Amino acid sequence: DDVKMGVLLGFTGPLESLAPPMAQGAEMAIKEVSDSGKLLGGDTVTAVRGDSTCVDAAAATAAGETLVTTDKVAGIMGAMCSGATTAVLQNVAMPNGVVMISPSATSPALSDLEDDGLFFRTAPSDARQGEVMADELIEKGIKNAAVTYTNNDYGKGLADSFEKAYKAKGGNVTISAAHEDGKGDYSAEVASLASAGGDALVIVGYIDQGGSGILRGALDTGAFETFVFPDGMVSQTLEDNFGSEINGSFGQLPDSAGDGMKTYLGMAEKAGFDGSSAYSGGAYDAAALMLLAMQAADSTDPKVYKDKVMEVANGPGEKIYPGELGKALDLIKEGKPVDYEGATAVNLIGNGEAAGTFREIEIKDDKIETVKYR
Amino acid sequence: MSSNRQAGETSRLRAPLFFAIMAALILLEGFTSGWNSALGILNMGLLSAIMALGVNMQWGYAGLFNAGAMGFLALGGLAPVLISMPPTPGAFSGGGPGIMAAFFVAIVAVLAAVWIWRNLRGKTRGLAVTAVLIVGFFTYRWLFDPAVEVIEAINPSAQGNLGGLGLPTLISWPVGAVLAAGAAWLVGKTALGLRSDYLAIATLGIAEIIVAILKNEQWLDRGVLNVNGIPRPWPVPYEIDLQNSPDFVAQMQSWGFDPQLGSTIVVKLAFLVLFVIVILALIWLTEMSLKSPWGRMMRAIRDNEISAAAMGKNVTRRHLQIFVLGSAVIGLAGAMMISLDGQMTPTSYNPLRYTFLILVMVIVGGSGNNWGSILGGVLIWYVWVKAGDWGPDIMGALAAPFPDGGFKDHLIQSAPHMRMLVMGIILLMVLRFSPRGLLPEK
Amino acid sequence: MSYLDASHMTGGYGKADILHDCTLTVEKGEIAVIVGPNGAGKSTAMKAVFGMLGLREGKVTLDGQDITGLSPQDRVKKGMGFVPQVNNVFPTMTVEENLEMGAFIRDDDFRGTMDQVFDLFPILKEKRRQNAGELSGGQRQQVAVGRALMTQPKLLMLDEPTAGVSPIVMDELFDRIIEVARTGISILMVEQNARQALEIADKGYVLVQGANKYTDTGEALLADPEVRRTFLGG
Amino acid sequence: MIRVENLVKSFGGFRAVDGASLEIATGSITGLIGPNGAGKSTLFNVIAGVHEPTAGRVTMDGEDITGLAPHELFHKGLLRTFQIAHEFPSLTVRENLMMVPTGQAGETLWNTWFGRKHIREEEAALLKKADEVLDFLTISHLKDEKAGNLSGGQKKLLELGRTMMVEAKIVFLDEVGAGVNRTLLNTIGDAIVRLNKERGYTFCVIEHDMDFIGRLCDPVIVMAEGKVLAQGSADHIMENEAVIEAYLGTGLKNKVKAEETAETAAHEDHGAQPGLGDEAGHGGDQ
Amino acid sequence: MELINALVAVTNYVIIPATAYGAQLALGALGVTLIYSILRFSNFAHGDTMAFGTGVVILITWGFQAMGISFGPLPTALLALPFGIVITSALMLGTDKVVYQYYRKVRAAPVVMVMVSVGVMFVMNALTRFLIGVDQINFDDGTRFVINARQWRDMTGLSEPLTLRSTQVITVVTAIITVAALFWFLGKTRTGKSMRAFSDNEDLALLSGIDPNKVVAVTWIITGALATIAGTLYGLDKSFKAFTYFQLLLPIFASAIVGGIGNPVGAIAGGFVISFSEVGLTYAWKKVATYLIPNWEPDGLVQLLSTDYKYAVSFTILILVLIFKPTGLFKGKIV
Ligand SMILES: Nc1ncnc2c1ncn2[C@@H]1O[C@H](COP(=O)(O)OP(=O)(O)OP(=O)(O)O)[C@@H](O)[C@H]1O
Ligand SMILES: Nc1ncnc2c1ncn2[C@@H]1O[C@H](COP(=O)(O)OP(=O)(O)OP(=O)(O)O)[C@@H](O)[C@H]1O
Ligand SMILES: CC(C)C[C@H](N)C(=O)O
Ligand SMILES: [Mg+2]
Ligand SMILES: [Mg+2]
Repeated sequence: DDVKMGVLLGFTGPLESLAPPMAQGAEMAIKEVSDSGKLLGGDTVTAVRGDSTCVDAAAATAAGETLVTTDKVAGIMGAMCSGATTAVLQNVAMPNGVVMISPSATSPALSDLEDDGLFFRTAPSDARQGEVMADELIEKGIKNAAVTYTNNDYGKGLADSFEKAYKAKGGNVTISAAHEDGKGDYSAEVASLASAGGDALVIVGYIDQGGSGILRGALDTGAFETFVFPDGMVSQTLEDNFGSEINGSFGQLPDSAGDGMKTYLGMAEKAGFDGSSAYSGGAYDAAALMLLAMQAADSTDPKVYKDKVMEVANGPGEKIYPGELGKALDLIKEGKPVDYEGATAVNLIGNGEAAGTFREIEIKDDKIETVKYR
Repeated sequence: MSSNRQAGETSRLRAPLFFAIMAALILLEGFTSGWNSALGILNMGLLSAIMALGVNMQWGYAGLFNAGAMGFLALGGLAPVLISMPPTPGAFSGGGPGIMAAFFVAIVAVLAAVWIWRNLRGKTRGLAVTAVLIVGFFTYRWLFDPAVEVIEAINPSAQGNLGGLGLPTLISWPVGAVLAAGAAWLVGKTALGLRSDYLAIATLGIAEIIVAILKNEQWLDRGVLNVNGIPRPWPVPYEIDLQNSPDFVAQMQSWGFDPQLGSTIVVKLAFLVLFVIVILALIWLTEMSLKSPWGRMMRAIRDNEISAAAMGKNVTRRHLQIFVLGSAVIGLAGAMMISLDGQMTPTSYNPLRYTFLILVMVIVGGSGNNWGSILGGVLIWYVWVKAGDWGPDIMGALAAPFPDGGFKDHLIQSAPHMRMLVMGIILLMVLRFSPRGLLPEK
Repeated sequence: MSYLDASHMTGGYGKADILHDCTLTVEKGEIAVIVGPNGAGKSTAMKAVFGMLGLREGKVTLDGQDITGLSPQDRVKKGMGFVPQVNNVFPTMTVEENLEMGAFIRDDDFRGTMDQVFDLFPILKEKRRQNAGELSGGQRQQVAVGRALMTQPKLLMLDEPTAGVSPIVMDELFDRIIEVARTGISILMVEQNARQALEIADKGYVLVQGANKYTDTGEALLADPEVRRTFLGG
Repeated sequence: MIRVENLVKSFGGFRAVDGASLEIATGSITGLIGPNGAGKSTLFNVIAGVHEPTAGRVTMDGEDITGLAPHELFHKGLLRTFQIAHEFPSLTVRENLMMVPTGQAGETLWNTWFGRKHIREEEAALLKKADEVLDFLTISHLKDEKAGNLSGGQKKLLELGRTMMVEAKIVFLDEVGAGVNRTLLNTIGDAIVRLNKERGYTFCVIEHDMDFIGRLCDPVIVMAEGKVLAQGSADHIMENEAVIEAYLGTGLKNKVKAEETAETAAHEDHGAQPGLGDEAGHGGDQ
Repeated sequence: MELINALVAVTNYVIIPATAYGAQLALGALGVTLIYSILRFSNFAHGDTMAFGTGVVILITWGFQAMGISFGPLPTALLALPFGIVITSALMLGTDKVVYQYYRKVRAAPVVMVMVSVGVMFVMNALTRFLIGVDQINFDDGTRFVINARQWRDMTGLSEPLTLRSTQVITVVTAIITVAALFWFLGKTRTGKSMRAFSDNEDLALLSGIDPNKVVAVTWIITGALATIAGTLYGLDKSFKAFTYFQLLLPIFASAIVGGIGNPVGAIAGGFVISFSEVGLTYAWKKVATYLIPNWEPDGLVQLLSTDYKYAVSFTILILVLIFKPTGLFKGKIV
């Protein structure tokens, strides 16, 4: 049989550049499983892409609808942005009883959303990242920070949770100003941030979106010297484009110790895409998790395998890293438990979201270096 | 003359023909991709048709180029949030008085400024107006900011806004229309004197402003944090409830349907019925007006404003009237859309989708013709959705002759952008081969 | 063969034909005037001669050359000039620039011609820096004729050049037209000030419903009581 | 009826109307003539509310109507036609007429939904009236044609026809004659006289055709350079030296035909201004 | 000293960026205004034309860089610019042949043309992404700064930094040259005047022997050039991303209209009005206030409006201008 899996990401629209490496990550997992021939006694798996556009709830719903009703997918890897994810979950997945595993929707609101046990995410809620970020600043002795965030639920959510945590720990946010993605000109935003001042600038944005523009502007005008980069900013691009100018800046992203990521990056490189791009690894994990759950439930029916997702993700059992999906399928078939770790050290808590281990990084000698995990 | 009559006859056949094609496409979608998807497209298509009707009233009847459909749509979408969401406990008592006082101050300041502007002359006028506005602004902020802070502090991850009145969602539809109409009235009062293309840009800007407000005023609608779980309008049921209802399951099984599939289809049909009722009512109202002296007067004004004024028609008033009415219809569609989606996401309003696509619908359908707007709305929405599906296939076919490798991959990666290409080409084709739209105004 | 020979023209704006087998000829240096009721197709015939209208039948020759297939701007190069009945100035260009545009196809120095036009219509000299769109109705008409004269055409076609101009300017205009004709330029014009126009015409056409109804010398038409009563206002 | 006092209208620095004062008596057909650019149309536009006057005052039956909007003036019974025809191109010729009367019940949205019967009756009456007007103007064969497709002259007729759809008090006609066939113009002249006599319309007519003016108008006001130059009966005006100099001129100087053909006398009648010598001087001669 | 610091802060954060941004908007607005006045429609495809042109320039720049060609201290993209202009103009001409020409022939109403341009916009939008993808691309090489913050501080000893990027200087210089050339062309040359005549009254232009095809072709070539120049300068100064160019359409139109659409001088003025108001009105004057008024540290940011409403500001200005001076700052053309 051929099992279909939806890959529902924002291929067009303001986050269009983040989507391809994510899709490629997910498709790599799908291909790995499919090629192994071990899923449910030799089923193949095909990825079906859908465009959630990231900003257009109606289009996202329509795309989800098509995946479910036309392509009859057994599950959806996605969606990408929290807004689109919520729309698809409520309008498509829940009515049709389809499982969704999002690699990147991080809005805290998704934690408590009614989901009939159908929704999971390999990304942590932003509530947690805010805490981590605040700790990091305080430890470095930075008591005054300016914050700018990309104006969507992710940016605002993370900025708010940071501000709250930071204040509680004795920090002071001089300004918390939104920036719109995809605008190109950020002179006005940079000017305001500079005027408010602060010892560091927290950029809750996307590296190939407004975040980059803000960073460029802040550097060029000499407004700030130290920057804090949450997940959306940490990538190869940051190192390539800004490396020498941001020595001493730091950041953090949902990630884990261990070799999962390294393996994954190697695999991605071989496949010809940038695995370090935000949430690419998470997408691989989301797809793999869903397929392993199917194997564990011995069914492609979402209503059945949805109950196995947590089990596969959290162990106990042998730890599974990227590239080992074939082995995992075998183990599950033999009835042995597995603990899927994947690229991002998957460990789902609560309602089915990543617990959130974070990797702290610092830019030293023009390179992103990992300082520690927490 | 005789050739005239012939043209008349073909155009009489045209509308049924195109509606038949539209129905056939939807049916085809149903048979090939399932009824869920077909009904999904039809529902959203009908919503788009209502939006197109509103734009058509302004553009088609009166020649007012409103490029701000997005704004009125978004404003209409605020209604379900304010009307049908449950109230946030403590929000109104905490911040309500402050906000109301702030708005009161703002209105008084503006009225005072207007009064001064009208009644004073000379240099003092400018100074006085500026002074009043500045004092007003700071008082407003002084009242407004703390109130907002209180509201936004209440359970920010799920609420943090005023919340709604907890009333039935159906009520929010007319309220959406009224909200949009109110904004349109304000806009119209200031911007309608402008030339047509300036009006377009002004409305384009106003739409951006409205969306910016919806995005940034968290106390009102949670801003970019989105509002989820907006209740469905009566009598649309929830799929889960249907699936859990033994009666429904039994009924479906007796008909040989999968209950789950059945539930999703029933829900969509329920929405469909609501939408069709609204559309029929709107069509009746608009057709009646268009076919009467009122419609004739509007066309006259569209043709030549100066002359219409010389013939005793109050052009400004009429423009305002149609601008407000058209915007109300757009607002209505906005409220309906939010109750269909079940969530309000201000970031999703972008001009390409909600202004230009709607304009395309009106033009493709045939401006000035209500049936054309309906046709355009559904057809274009169909294409917009399907183009996303066709994209990879088309691209695959296009890329096939190339050797495997970077370039081919690049092309295949680009498949999603086919939607834009297809949309553009369709629009160009229609404009080329049927420039007055598929169903031209008679 | 006549200098301009537009024969058996049949055609219209897409729907029913407006022109029905209409023939117009003008000799070198001759003034031909077309009169007729409103809506008779006079302007349409002019447009047809100038190639602004697709003809179903008939052909147009100029100086023995078949120009039926040429575009309007090619006809300009062949020496035809045209003043349309409406929209006959460049509204946001100055009067002077309007005249310059008239001389667009000329490579020689056109200052002299411009001075002549200014002599003819002194008000234009006064208003040379004003945009033509801000002129009064009659002033615009003068700009329009001036622009056509700037081309130094061999055949000048005028669609109601005197509509809305004051009597004094009308006389001037007719005077000038006579002079222009004397230099060997052929004139084809539509006029509703028909009596004055026919008076200076060598040849007159009465067009009714797109067809030639009467064709004769100007005097003969003026003398014909039937024509006077029905078409010249008694 | 209409009284214009010291009216000034300037565009930028240029005074198109420069302190004109005049009066239009009730029941008269007043002619307004003057050289091109004298400010006639501008004066009309100010009276009809298209332009704000720079200075001065317009009253109608003693009531100040300066600066009222066009549609308000229409309600007071003041109508006008345009020098360049302003038809409604996408309406049919008949609709162009039927739209004119104001206060039609069918122009209120509410009635279009809930007052259909009333509208039907009203429309039937309007239709009849429109057809009468079209007959009168000899263009009834065009009634279902889009007005945009009419010829120049036909549009002028339509323009006039619209003023006949309502009970007007005063009608301003800006060059109805330009581009209109003279036979037809006579018909229009008759219509104007009839409207004046039978319905008591007051007219103010701008026209360059002196035959027409002479036949119809009394008094005639002559404007030049934004001011009133002369006023009086048509005959009187036509002999006024200043008017001749500025406006009427002295007829064709290059009477080519006349010189070349022997029967000069036969044509002298048709010269623009018989009896005035060719030598009467003004510039522009070669 | 405090006063100088305040001045420097304003220059650094308001005047310099707004000037560069304004020049970019002005060039974009010029393209829009040209099409509007000569071909008589609002060209909604202009933003995407800019994106396309810039995309081409980037590809050629990469080619040059691969071949080891560079332009000394200036960005290589400037070398690639002429080639980009040629290709973009060729595309414009092609588009005109395939698409617009027909509508001119049938004398479509301006709004139909606007709609057609929306169609072209959709197509160009896709083309650009096919061509160069959706990623953010930095293609600025050469010397980055004329003065950077550190040099400035070392040089003056002031606490406020001041930086001037080479791209900002290049932008302004190129814009001035382009605008001057365009003015000379339209106002003084025969072709330029014939273009204005055509824009006024197409029929009459025909009757004067003006070749409409030539006018249209020249218009598109100039538009292609303007779009490519504007897009490249913008991309050099910020960075290239297909999506941002569509977003730019709004401020560009605002500039053209504030200045008076159809009027080239207006387009330029409009560009600066919009850029200065956007940056100036949302600037937080706290720092400047602190410098100017000793012993006062404002609590708030002394910001009239938060940057969230940056676009609202420019459109509010647009609307105010339109209400009080409906034809724009300079008299625009009414079609
Ligand atoms: N663009 C057009 N489309 C369709 N029909 C037209 C168009 N222009 C003119 N007509 C029709 O063609 C006929 C002849 O028009 P034309 O303009 O040639 O008349 P004319 O003899 O010049 O009249 P006038 O003296 O009033 O200017 C008229 O009946 C008119 O309705
Ligand atoms: N909008 C304007 N801007 C500048 N000048 C104008 C404007 N409108 C009219 N004028 C000038 O005002 C003067 C009077 O124009 P008006 O149209 O009133 O003349 P008129 O008496 O009607 O002439 P005609 O008999 O030629 O129609 C003219 O010189 C004209 O150039
Ligand atoms: C970075 C992203 C792709 C999405 C983001 N985390 C969100 O929730 O919207
Ligand atoms: Mg004519
Ligand atoms: Mg006049």
